[in-house]
Amino acid sequence: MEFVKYSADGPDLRVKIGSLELQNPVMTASGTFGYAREFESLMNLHRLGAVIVKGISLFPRPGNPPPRIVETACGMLNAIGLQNVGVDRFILEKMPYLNGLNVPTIVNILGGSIEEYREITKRLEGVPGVAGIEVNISCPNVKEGGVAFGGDPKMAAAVTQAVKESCSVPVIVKLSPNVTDVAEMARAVEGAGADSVSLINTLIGMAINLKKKRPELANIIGGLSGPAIKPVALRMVFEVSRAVSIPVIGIGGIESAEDALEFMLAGASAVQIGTANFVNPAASEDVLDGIIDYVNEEKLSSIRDLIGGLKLDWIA
Amino acid sequence: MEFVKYSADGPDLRVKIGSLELQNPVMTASGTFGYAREFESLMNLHRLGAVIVKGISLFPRPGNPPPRIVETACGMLNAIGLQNVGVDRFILEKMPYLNGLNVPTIVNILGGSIEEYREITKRLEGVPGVAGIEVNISCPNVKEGGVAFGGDPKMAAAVTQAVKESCSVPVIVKLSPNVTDVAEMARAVEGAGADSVSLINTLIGMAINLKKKRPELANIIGGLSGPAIKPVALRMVFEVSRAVSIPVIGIGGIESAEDALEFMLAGASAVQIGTANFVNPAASEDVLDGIIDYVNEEKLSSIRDLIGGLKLDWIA
Amino acid sequence: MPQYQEKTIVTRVEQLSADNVRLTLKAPDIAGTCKPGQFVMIRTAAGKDPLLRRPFSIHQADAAGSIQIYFKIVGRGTEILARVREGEELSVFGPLGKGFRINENVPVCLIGGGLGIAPMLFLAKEISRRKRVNTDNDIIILGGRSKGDVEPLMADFKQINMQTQAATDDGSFGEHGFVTDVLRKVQLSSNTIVYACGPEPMMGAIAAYCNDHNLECQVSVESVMACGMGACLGCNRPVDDGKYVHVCLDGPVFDAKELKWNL
Amino acid sequence: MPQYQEKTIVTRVEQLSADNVRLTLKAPDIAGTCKPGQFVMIRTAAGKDPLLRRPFSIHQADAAGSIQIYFKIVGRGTEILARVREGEELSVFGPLGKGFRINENVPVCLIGGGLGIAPMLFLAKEISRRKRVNTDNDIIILGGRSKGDVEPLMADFKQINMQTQAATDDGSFGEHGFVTDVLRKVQLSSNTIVYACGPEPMMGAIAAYCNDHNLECQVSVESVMACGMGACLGCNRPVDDGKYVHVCLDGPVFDAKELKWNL
Ligand SMILES: Cc1cc2nc3c(=O)[nH]c(=O)nc-3n(C[C@H](O)[C@H](O)[C@H](O)COP(=O)(O)OP(=O)(O)OC[C@H]3O[C@@H](n4cnc5c(N)ncnc54)[C@H](O)[C@@H]3O)c2cc1C
Ligand SMILES: Cc1cc2nc3c(=O)[nH]c(=O)nc-3n(C[C@H](O)[C@H](O)[C@H](O)COP(=O)(O)OP(=O)(O)OC[C@H]3O[C@@H](n4cnc5c(N)ncnc54)[C@H](O)[C@@H]3O)c2cc1C
Ligand SMILES: Cc1cc2nc3c(=O)[nH]c(=O)nc-3n(C[C@H](O)[C@H](O)[C@H](O)COP(=O)(O)O)c2cc1C
Ligand SMILES: Cc1cc2nc3c(=O)[nH]c(=O)nc-3n(C[C@H](O)[C@H](O)[C@H](O)COP(=O)(O)O)c2cc1C
Ligand code: FES
Ligand code: FES
Repeated sequence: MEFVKYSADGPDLRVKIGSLELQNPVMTASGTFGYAREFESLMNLHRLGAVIVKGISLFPRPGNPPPRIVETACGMLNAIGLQNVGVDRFILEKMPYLNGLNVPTIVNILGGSIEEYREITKRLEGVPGVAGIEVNISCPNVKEGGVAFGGDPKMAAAVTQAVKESCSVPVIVKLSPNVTDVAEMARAVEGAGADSVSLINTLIGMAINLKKKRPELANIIGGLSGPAIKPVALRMVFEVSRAVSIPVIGIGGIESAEDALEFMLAGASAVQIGTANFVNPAASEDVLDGIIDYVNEEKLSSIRDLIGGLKLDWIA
Repeated sequence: MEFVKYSADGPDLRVKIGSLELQNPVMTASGTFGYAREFESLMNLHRLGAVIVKGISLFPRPGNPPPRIVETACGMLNAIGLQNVGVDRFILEKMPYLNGLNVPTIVNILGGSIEEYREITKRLEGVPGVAGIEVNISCPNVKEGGVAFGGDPKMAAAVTQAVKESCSVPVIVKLSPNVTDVAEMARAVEGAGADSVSLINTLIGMAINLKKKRPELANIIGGLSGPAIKPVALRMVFEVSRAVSIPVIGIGGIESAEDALEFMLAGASAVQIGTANFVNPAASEDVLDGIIDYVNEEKLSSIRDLIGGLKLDWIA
Repeated sequence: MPQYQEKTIVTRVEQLSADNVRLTLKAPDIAGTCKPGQFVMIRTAAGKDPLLRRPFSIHQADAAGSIQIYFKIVGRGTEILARVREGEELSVFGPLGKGFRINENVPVCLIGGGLGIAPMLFLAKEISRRKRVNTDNDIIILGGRSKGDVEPLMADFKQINMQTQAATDDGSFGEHGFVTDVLRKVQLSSNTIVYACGPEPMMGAIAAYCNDHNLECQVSVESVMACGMGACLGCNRPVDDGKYVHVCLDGPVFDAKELKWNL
Repeated sequence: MPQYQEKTIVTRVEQLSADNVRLTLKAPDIAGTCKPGQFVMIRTAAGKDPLLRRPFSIHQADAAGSIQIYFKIVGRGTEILARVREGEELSVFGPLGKGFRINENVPVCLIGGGLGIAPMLFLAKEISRRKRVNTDNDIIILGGRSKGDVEPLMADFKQINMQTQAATDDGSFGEHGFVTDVLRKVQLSSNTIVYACGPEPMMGAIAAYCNDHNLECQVSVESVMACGMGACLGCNRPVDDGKYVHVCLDGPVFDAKELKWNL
């Protein structure tokens, strides 16, 4: 990676995701930050490294019936069912505001077929403000959705290739943790041209209401997120970052700067804040502040010096 | 399942795991209950449905260097490294005490090869007090250990078959959650003759010490257990119990009778208490008491009426 | 719509009954902007469990910068909250959602059942402050399981210049019966706005009553919530045409006719 | 070895310094059976986070059925514990582990550094109770970073019929320096047993000193622990021959010579 010498105030926090340079490694995770505007009075949006918006499909989706969420031990399950306004209305209604922030917008997309992924990508290509595409091949909520793609290296590679062929912005493939070998998946999408991988999406889980003798979620199963999954996410980021040479974006249970820095030590070039946005709507800004403090205290010449810096020469 | 009419005091809690009838569905999970004796002054061991002992290998294993454990959000990671005295000393030193409890002992075994599994099983066959064998094909801690078996249906089936051929007691195969399709694994071992499957073993995870820039565990990665993993465990038990017709044993984050009953609703015939034993050394007895209360309050004619009783006719 | 995340100081803890607690919080930004029917999200635990914030209606707000919440201990979050001490900090954000729409010129009927009483005090005060016309026809009906749910709040409502009636399921305070029994007995002029908050069956019954009698009815409903501010899409509720509204953004106050009632 | 899980009542909370707290717990079963050097496992959170219990040395135990723990706030568990109020319940189990071995007929030197002072009070009292011979040569050395770590405990140690010396890193109380500096200055007869508890480097240095001077040395060491009672095998510590001991079962008190010291 090459960076022009840094001049602005404060430490050098810039990281690169393919050809996209971020002013800092803190992004917001898809589906946990709305379309950013929801947070405008609760934090300073302009300070974000990037905004990743709620997953967008070709056509509008109403999503699942309620209940869609339930709290679990140090986490939550969600089965939103990928409710969204569809790519056309997204471009019309949401992109103008996002384009007005001086922060890159990365659009998270999902489809039921390779052709759908390709078509959404084409419609996003050239839209002002769209700085990157994150391909959700791992969403566990919708039966006809990403599940098949995220569990099979060949299918994941095919989706990646279709998206890459249809746009000029960097393509991030978001990996599912619900697989036997996540490194294999990462290598497959890297081979198909992905500029970056982000992980983890949610773990598939379930909760039951004993009194009602029914699942807590109308969808029966849902995606587990939050601090509970952080150990699994860290392990997978560590594995994947040693398996591929494209930048890895760490996601899963990140609540604090310490959490974010641990992911970077494990090999992540950047991080996404998900469920923590619900607990603390200024979480992403707080994480950024903590990273700035850390870089200053540790006198790092840039945050990039930390990436993959985990020491493994263990002495008991 | 056939049960002789129940006559003893209290509700009918008996469940069957293959040919093995348990007085109640509450067992202790391997590696979390020592060899039972450790708990003798902290609870009434005689009340347990079964005791499952720490994983036993053919030869003694010293285990991993410290640190072996670290707490995580609502859970813990362990990398004990399968420390144990080996099957021969186990039979000599531990089985006499276990045989003296009037509770079935199920021996958890692990091996580095199919032949090793077979040999351990042979040595356990006929030992007084050994009521069943639980085959650990999923331990994530030891590189040459169960990992390969637990992630591949063919290998898992081969191990199952080898163990089945070498003993007359029921064989429970303990499944790994670190797979893309746990139902496929369950079907594979059922096809190979398993009398039951138990799940889940730990999720592979990692924790990092930011100050030291090192993994928290000497082994780098470890197994995640505790309440944090309960949603994943419940989902997998639900999936597996609909995929196979042998009894399923639920494990993962069970702390209370409510937790245990949820697993039974999802399809488990019995449950194992793991990490909760550390938090409350009388956890298994407390779970049993809560189950008794529930069966009485709900006026169930037997606990078996609950198994798989989850209602799916959701109305919002 | 301004929203604030504040580190509030607990200035008063009132145990109003065995299970019901009222907290006064110093939250100047929220107090200065909130409207009746809006709510706040409060972090209950210092640790990560329970993880999510809990939503609570704003029970009162004053010019001195305090807000109050009034809640029942029903689970782990409210249990922790009930143990808070005066002087301690609570992280609160809000004000959230769309509140009650007030019309200064028409009579009103406010109905609060159980913890649904919480937002009604703020609403009653605001209406009585803004009211241009005579309030002889205005009425407040408060209900609950038993005395402890209603009686401790009567003094606050009595300070408002509206007649207040009470009903309890067990008859231990006020009329023996439901708030809907009281509602059926009072005479409401056709331009009355009915405001209701309480258990679903109660609001459903009131919605049906108002529908039958052609009265405007605004209800404040609940839902599970992760974020409380439109980010998670977890708080959906079906509306009649097969679509969903989101309780935290589109509500919690809705025109009763908009919603689908499962009775 | 009898062990008990007790719902103890907190009868006294003493904030001995900014970070150091002492709790008195009504735990009759544990108090009635415990020995110096043993420890208890305490549940700190009501919820599931932090999940695991925390180990604490028994600081004192009395015939009336009380035990004390003395701890420093270093993380989430101890932070929660420090906020406990008198009259509240804490779940405690113990007594756990192997304690100090006492010989009634020889002189002793007790060394506590920082929170390592905790088990020394119980040990000193028990030794002085059982001692058959003259205690002129017995000595207690207490050390800490600064005054707050040592001074608040002096009164308790002074009640014991042994000479007590103090040292602090910053010189704010007692001698300016480490406990090992004091140790090097005192004259110990060759049959003295040295008992030590404190930070690893301190115990390592004392172990080396005792090795050089051919003195018996018993140390109480720490380790991460999940269960505290031999069930998880998580608390291993290497011993010289490449094997492991388990701190909760084989310790926490060991003969210093048994252990491997990383200095
Ligand atoms: C907009 C809004 C405003 C609210 N205002 C108030 C208020 O002013 N006063 C007040 O006491 N409560 C209010 N609630 C409900 C309050 O948020 C819940 O009681 C609280 O979240 C329960 O948290 P807990 O951790 O104690 O219970 P949990 O442990 O989460 O749940 C325990 C039990 O309580 C029930 N429960 C949980 N959430 C709700 C809910 N939202 N409604 C009904 N039952 C629930 C569950 O069925 C469960 O069995 C409001 C809810 C919303 C959405
Ligand atoms: C047998 C035994 C007896 C003990 N007796 C006492 C005692 O009498 N008084 C007392 O104050 N402490 C004692 N400890 C240490 C005490 O258990 C820890 O301080 C406590 O577990 C920390 O919990 P926490 O949740 O506050 O910290 P955590 O959040 O778990 O950790 C916070 C920080 O504290 C450090 N820490 C955690 N555990 C330990 C540990 N075991 N030793 C040193 N540092 C640690 C960690 O490095 C971490 O950075 C004893 C430990 C053992 C094993
Ligand atoms: C309510 C909710 C909605 C989500 N929606 C999406 C989505 O639309 N697309 C996607 O790729 N991931 C989605 N996710 C997954 C998150 O982006 C993230 O990968 C996951 O929650 C793990 O991170 P966390 O533990 O920080 O939340 C969603 C997560 C939550 C909690
Ligand atoms: C410290 C520890 C040691 C374990 N050792 C074993 C083992 O030897 N064999 C095995 O099959 N599972 C082992 N397990 C896994 C548990 O038996 C159980 O499957 C897992 O912890 C999930 O259950 P829980 O969340 O209730 O702990 C171990 C778990 C822990 C925490
Ligand atoms: S609670 Fe998150 S959108 Fe309403
Ligand atoms: S702490 Fe579990 S064996 Fe020692």
